[in-house]
Amino acid sequence: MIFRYLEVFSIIMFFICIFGLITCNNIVKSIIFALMMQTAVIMFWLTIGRGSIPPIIDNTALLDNTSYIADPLPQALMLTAIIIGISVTAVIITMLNTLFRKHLMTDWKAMEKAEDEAFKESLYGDHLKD
Amino acid sequence: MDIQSIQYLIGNIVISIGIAFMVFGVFGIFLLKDFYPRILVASKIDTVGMFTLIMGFVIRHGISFFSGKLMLIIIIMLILNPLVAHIMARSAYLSGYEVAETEIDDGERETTLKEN
Amino acid sequence: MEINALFILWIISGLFIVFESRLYRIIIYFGIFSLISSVVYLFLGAPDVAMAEAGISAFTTVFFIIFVGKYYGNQTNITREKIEINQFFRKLKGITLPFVFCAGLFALYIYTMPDTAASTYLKEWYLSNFISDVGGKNAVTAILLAYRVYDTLFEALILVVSVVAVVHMSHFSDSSVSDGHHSEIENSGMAVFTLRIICPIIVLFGGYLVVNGHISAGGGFQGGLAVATFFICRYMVYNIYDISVKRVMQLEELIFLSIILLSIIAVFLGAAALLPTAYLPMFQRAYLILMNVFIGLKVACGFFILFYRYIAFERR
Amino acid sequence: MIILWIMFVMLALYLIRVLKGPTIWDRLLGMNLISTKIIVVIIVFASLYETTFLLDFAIVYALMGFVSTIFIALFLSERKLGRKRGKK
Repeated sequence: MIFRYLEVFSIIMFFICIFGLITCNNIVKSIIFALMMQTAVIMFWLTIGRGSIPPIIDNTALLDNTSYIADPLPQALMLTAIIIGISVTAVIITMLNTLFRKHLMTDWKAMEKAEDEAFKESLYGDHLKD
Repeated sequence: MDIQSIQYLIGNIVISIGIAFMVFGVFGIFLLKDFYPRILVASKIDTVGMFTLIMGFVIRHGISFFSGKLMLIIIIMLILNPLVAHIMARSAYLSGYEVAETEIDDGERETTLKEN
Repeated sequence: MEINALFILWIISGLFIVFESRLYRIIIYFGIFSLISSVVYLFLGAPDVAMAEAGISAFTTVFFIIFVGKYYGNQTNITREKIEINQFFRKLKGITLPFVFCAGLFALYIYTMPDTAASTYLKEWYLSNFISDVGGKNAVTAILLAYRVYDTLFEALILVVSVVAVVHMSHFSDSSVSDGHHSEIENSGMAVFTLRIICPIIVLFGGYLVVNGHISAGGGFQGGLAVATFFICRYMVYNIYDISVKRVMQLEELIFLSIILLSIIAVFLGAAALLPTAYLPMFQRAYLILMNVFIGLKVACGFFILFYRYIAFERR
Repeated sequence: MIILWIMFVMLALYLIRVLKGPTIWDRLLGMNLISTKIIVVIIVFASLYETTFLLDFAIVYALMGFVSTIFIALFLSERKLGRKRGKK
């Protein structure tokens, strides 16, 4: 029986991030938890394909025993995932910034309330004025 | 005793001196009670410790490609470590850390030490 | 054995963020978290991913600190958001704690099961064939640039789209910056002098990473990130907005088109087998280096535009 | 090997400093110290296994780690400056 304990660390981290996402009030904090969840998932993939030698083959004698070499495929996939993550994060912060200019707050519930009031005013604004 | 074992011995001694410097830095960080002495001790001792430790590794490896890259790291660290300490101390000073009862950016009310 | 200690430090630095409610602190903790996670990547045998994460962490902290600086700048209108202890434990009593425990137990149950011999067929195939198929010594670069070019193309496309989205979704939709306008940040003379020494080293090192990408660790993305950090340092030295974003965007789109053209040409050349086999390694090397250089330039342009938009517009 | 464990203990101590530090600059100082300790860990690993390419990572951490630290410090100082100017 093999106890694959290294993967458990990243799973624990993933659930810690879910816990943080449930309990946090702040939008910036929840963006950061989403980024941390991404990091935990990347860590999980890399721990599955881990090895003591990185997949850089200097001499072909290394190829006789491939069990010590790390798996190159998850690394290539995760490299693309990281770049996509940062570019999505940049867009998210820009959207948050436009919201922040409007309401001057980063709290989920207060923001929701303010958005609802703004929406109601845009719908029934004329009747309320009368 | 051939040359390599002497190299290893000297290298180990220099590395342990560097480690000792770093441990002093840890003591300084935990014992001092104000930010300015803390950053003074941390930056100075850490720079010296890094320099000595990497020089120990250079001595261990002799003249090779490995130690050439280590020398590059030494140059970068010698330039950058004091710079970071300087900018941090400057930012603390400009934000009015010395003045008592200022509101720090952290969102807390802070009071600096009155004693000297 | 060392890796367990690093993993435990990783989880502790992640736990810091959960129990903190002030934004500056959260950003510093997040910087530490991504530093430690990139070291763990390195020791798991994934040097390319570690290098990318190390570069990314600098940019995430820069983006977040720009927003949070603005947040505390407009402090007068903000009610402080602090999680009170009672409120926190009320939340703990709810559904979350049992949920987290059940999830943890589930994870433990799965990973104490006997190992069901994961298939290593693809790994062995890639490792044994990539030297003759693609050339170079780095298997990750071979997969990124040859076996899975479509992934890389769409990833580059997403970077282009995100740059366009950042420009057009922001409150300041016009992309013109007043030329030669000084910013408010003031640096000391000593810092400027030292940063001037460091800047060329950063560019040289980025170029080294890009050109050596197929032989050792590194590649287009990592080198591009290093070149993009040069622009941050340049901003800190000169304090001036003097590059027009529009031209850099045009340059980026042009480079993106040339990446697509280059990969299509390479695919058709390889399919037709027009080349004599004696010259094949030379062409392979030329293809890898050119692709890396183009991707590096594109990533550098993209991150330069993102940084510039944030520092010039979103900070106001 | 002993150096590695000493470095890990020091990393943990600096994490405590970061958690405990009364001001924001103490936390920044801790972040800077952690990045330098990580460079030492990488150098020790490269020396143990005689792999030269690991040293590239030490250079990357040295060059990238300082950028975020300096940027945070600049932003912390900039806010106060802006306020003073606004009052004038």
